[in-house]
Amino acid sequence: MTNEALKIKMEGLLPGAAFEEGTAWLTLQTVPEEFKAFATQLRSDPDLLFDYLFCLTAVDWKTHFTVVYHFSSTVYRHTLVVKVKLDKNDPAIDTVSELWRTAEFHEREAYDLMGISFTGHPDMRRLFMTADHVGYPLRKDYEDPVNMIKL
Amino acid sequence: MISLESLNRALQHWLQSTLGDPWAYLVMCVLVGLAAITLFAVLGLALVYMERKVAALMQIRMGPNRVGPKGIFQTSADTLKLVMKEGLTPDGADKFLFNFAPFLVMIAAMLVLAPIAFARNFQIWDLNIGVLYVAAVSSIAVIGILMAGWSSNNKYSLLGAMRSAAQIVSYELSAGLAILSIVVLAGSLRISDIIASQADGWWIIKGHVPALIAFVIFLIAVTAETNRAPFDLAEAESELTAGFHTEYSGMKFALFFLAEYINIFIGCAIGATLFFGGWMPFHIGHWEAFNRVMDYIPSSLWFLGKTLFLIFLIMWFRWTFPRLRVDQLLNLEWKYLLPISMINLLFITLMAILGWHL
Amino acid sequence: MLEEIGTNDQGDMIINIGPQHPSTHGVLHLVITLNGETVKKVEPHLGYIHRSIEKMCESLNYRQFIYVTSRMDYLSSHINNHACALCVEQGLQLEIPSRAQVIRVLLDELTRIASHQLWWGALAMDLGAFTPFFYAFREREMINEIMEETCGARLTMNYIVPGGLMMDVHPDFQRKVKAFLVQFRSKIHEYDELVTGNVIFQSRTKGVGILSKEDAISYGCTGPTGRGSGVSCDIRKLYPYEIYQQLQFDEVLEQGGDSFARYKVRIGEMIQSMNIIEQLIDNIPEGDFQAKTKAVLKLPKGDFYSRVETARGELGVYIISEGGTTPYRIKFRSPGFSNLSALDHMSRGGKIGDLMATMGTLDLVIPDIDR
Amino acid sequence: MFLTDYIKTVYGTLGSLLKGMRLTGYYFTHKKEIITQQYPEVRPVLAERFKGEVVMPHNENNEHRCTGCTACELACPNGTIKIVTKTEVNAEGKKKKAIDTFVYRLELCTMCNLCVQACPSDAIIMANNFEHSVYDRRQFTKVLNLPGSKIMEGVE
Repeated sequence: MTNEALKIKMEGLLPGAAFEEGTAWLTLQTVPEEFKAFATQLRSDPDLLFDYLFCLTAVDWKTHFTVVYHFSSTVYRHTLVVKVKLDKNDPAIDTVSELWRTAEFHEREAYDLMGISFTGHPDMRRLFMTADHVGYPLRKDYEDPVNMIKL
Repeated sequence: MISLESLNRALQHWLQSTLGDPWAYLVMCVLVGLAAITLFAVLGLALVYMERKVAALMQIRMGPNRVGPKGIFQTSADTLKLVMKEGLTPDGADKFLFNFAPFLVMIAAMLVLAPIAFARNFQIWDLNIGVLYVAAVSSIAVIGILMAGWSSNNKYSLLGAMRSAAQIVSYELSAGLAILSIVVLAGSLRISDIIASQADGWWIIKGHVPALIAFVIFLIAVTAETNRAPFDLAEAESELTAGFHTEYSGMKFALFFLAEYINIFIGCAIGATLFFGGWMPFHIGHWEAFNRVMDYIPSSLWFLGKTLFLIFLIMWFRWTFPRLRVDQLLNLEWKYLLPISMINLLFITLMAILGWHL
Repeated sequence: MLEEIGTNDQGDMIINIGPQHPSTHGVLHLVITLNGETVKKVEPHLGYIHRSIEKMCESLNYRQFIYVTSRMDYLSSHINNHACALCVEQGLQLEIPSRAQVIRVLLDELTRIASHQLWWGALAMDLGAFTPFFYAFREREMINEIMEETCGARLTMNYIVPGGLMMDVHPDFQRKVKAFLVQFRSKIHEYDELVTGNVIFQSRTKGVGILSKEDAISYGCTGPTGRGSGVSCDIRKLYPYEIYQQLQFDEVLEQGGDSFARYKVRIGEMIQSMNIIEQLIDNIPEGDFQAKTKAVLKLPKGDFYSRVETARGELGVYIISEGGTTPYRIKFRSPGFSNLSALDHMSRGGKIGDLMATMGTLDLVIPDIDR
Repeated sequence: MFLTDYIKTVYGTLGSLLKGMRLTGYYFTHKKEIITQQYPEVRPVLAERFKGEVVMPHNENNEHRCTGCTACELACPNGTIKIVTKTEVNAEGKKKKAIDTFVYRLELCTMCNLCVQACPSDAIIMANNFEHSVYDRRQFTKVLNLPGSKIMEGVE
C-alpha cells in the first residue's frame, strides 16, 4: 500500500489521528486510550497485516513523552510510524507484547531507560539496570554525577 | 644386549644375594612403587607436552616453544605453577570427599598399571585374569569423579559428574566386549599369554575385519571412558565451564589432569597389547629372517611406539571433532556400538572355533 | 541474584550461565531453569556492558557520534558507522560520490565476511571443536590487514564520515582484496570438510532451536536468524541503500528454522558477499571520496530513520533532531537485541548442549544487545 | 530397509569423520602452514595508516606546526586533548597566541582520527606505536609539544 492509500485507510480506522507532514513513512499521532484497539487492528486487518514491529522507542520531550512504534508488514512491505503522546508525570500505555513478541524486550527497555510503564506486560522489570536503580537514564533530567562525565 | 628384562633380572639377583629373600622382596616392592610414581610424573609431563604440540600443529600454531629447547620444559613450569597455587576448598563442600576424590582417581589409575607389560618379561604383576582386572579396576575412577562432582556443592560439577557416570558405565560395555573378542581369539585372560599368542602376527592383522571393527569400537570406548573430546561431556567447557572439576584448583586439579592422561596411556597400552601385540615386534608368519631383524628393535620401544601411536590417534580425534550431546552420546553407545560389538563378538567366536584366523 | 540460586518449588535446578562463561562470548548472563538436562526456561539478564550509547550520542555532534557506534556491534563496526552516516546524510540530503559509495559497500561486505568467519570459529568452539577457530582466523586476519591498511584500525574502523569516507583507500587495496578472494575461495572447502559435513556437528544443530517463520517475524528476528526461518528480511534487497540495487546477489533463504539452517545461511552469505566484492573490486569509479560538507553539521528538525543490514541483521538508526548540532534523541534498533528475545522460546525443551548451539547460531554480540 | 539404512549411517558417519581428520592431519604434517608470528622477536609490520597514538612531529630545530587553534580539542569526542595557550611576543614586537602545552590523555583516546582530520595545519598525526602499557596511569597523560619547542616559520 502506498502512503496515500495507507493514510486514507488510517483515517477510517482512527478518525482523530493527526498526521505528520514531510516524512518518508506515514507518521500518525494518537493518544494512549485509543492505541491498543488501533494496534490490534493494525496487526489483524487483512489489508494492513503489520506483523513486524521493527522499532519501539520512547522520547522525552520534557513536557511529555512519546512512544514511537515503527510497524512494517512482511506481506505488503508498507511501513507505518505511530507516535503516542503520554503524560509527563504518569507515563503509561497498554502493552503490545502479545501482538508482537519482540515488544516484550523493547518495552522492558523503554521502561528501564525512560520509565514508561506498559500496563499488562507479562514481566515488567528493569532490563539493563539493577532492580534497585533509582531514576531513568535516558530522561533529559536524569543526573548521575558518578557515572556521567561532563566534558 | 641391554634390555629392561636383563636389567630387572640383574637387579633382582643382586638384591637377593645381598639382602636375602624377604628383604629383597620388600626393597623390590618399594622400588617398583617409586618407579611407578616416577613413570606417572614423567608420562604426565610428556603427554601434556605432546598434546599441546599436536594441537598446535593441527591448529597451524607453534605450540609451547619458550621454556627450554622447543618448549619441552613448559609442562614442568606449569606443574610448578600449579603446585604453588592455593588449593581452595569451597565453603559448602563436603571437605573430606572433596579432598579425597582426586586421590581416588589417581589411585585407580595407578592400580591399572600393575598388569601392563612394558617390555619382554617386564611386568609388575602378571596375574591370570589380567584383562579382567584392568576392565574392573579402571571403572573405580568413576566413583572418584562422582565424589568430586557431588562434594563440590556446585551445580556445574554435579551435572558433569552425572554425565560422566552415565557415560563411563555405558561405554564400559562396548570396551568390555571389544576386549572379550581378543580374549576369545587368544584363549586367555593373562596378558603375557595374549602377547605370546601374537608372536606370529598381531591380532589386528590375524583377526581380519572383525578384529578391526573391535579395534575401532575399543578406541571409541577408550576415548569415551577417559572423558576426552568428542566425549568430554563431563567437563564440556562451553556448557559446564569445567564440569566435575570446576571447583578444584592447584595440585588437586593437577591430579585430575594427570589422572586423565594416565588413563589415556593405560587405555592405549591395553589397546596396543590386545590388538598390536604389546611389546611383541612386528612378525609375519614364518618369515624367520624378517622376524629376526624386527627382534633387534628393543621390545620396550615397540610397546612405547604402539601406545604413543594410539594416543596420537585419540588426540587427533580431540582436535578435529565437535562434542556430542549427552543423549547422542548414549544413543551412539546403545544403538550403534553395543549391537555392532555383540554381532562382531559372535563373528569372532565363530572364527575362533573354525580356526579361520591365521 | 543470590535469591535465584538454588532450586525452585517444582524442584527444578536453576543455573546461572554467565556473565563469565566460556560460551556466552562476553558478558551475557542467562538464568536457566533445568529439569535434569532439559532446559525449561531461559531468562537473559542484560546490562553488564551497558554504556548508554544513546545517551552519550545526545551530547556528541553529528561527526563525533559515529565513532561511538563502532563499539556497539564491534564485529560489524564499519556497517554500524555506515548506518549512522546514512541517517545523517538523509537529514542533510547529501549526495555521496559514487567512489565513496562503492568503497563503503566493499568494506561492508568485507566486514560481513570477517564477522561470519569469527562466528563460524566461535560456533565450532561452542560445540567443542577448537581447531576451526584457528582456520577461521587465518582468513579473517587478511581482512583485518586490509582494514588496517585502509582505515588504520582493525576492529573499530571509524572510516566513514558524513558525506563519504575519511580518506581514500590505500593503493594496495584492490590487490589485497583480490588476494583475499583467491585465498578464501581456495579454503572454503575446509569449512565444509571440518564442520558442515561433520556428522557430529549436523546432529548437534539439525532440529535444534527451531524458530518458525511466524515466530521469527513476531520476535523481530532479522539477518541470518530470520532468513534461516524463511523470512525474507535482507535490507540490502528490500530497501536497497547505496549501490546495492545495481548489484547481483541472492538473498540466502533457508526454510528449516533450526540451527543448521541459520548456519547454512551464514555460510551462503559469505559466498554472496564474495560475489558482491568481485563485482565491485575492479569497478571502483574514480573521483572524490568525500562530498563537500559544512564544517558544522546541523540536521533539520524532524525524524530520520535509516536501516542497514549488518552481519547480524537489521540495524536501525533513528535520529530525532531539533535542528541543533547534536541529536535530540537517538535510538539504535540493534539486531542482536531482538534476536536474543527469541532465545527463551527457541531453547525450551532442549538440552544444555542445544542451548549452546542455539546461542551460537544466533551470533550474539553482547555490546550490540546492551549498547 | 532398516539394515541397509543402519549400515549406510555408520558408513557415512565414518566417512565424514575421516574427511575432517584428513584435513587436520594435513596441517599436522605441513609445518609450512603455521601462521604464528613470534611477536616480541619478530616485529609486526604495521600499515602506515595504523592509528596507535597521536603525536606531534617536530623538525630538527625543535619546531612544530601547531598554532593552538583548538580545532582538534573541539573535534575530539572524549575530551582527550587539552590545549593551554599563552601569548608570545615575536621578534617584531607583535603579540601572538601560541601553545604552552598540548596535553594528550592517551587513556581517553579512541583513535578515531577526528582530531587529525580537523587540524588545519597538519600539526598532529597518528603514530604507529601500539605498545602503550605502563606501570603508572599518570604516564598516559602526555604533553605532545617538546620542551622549548616553537611554532614553525610560515605556519599560520
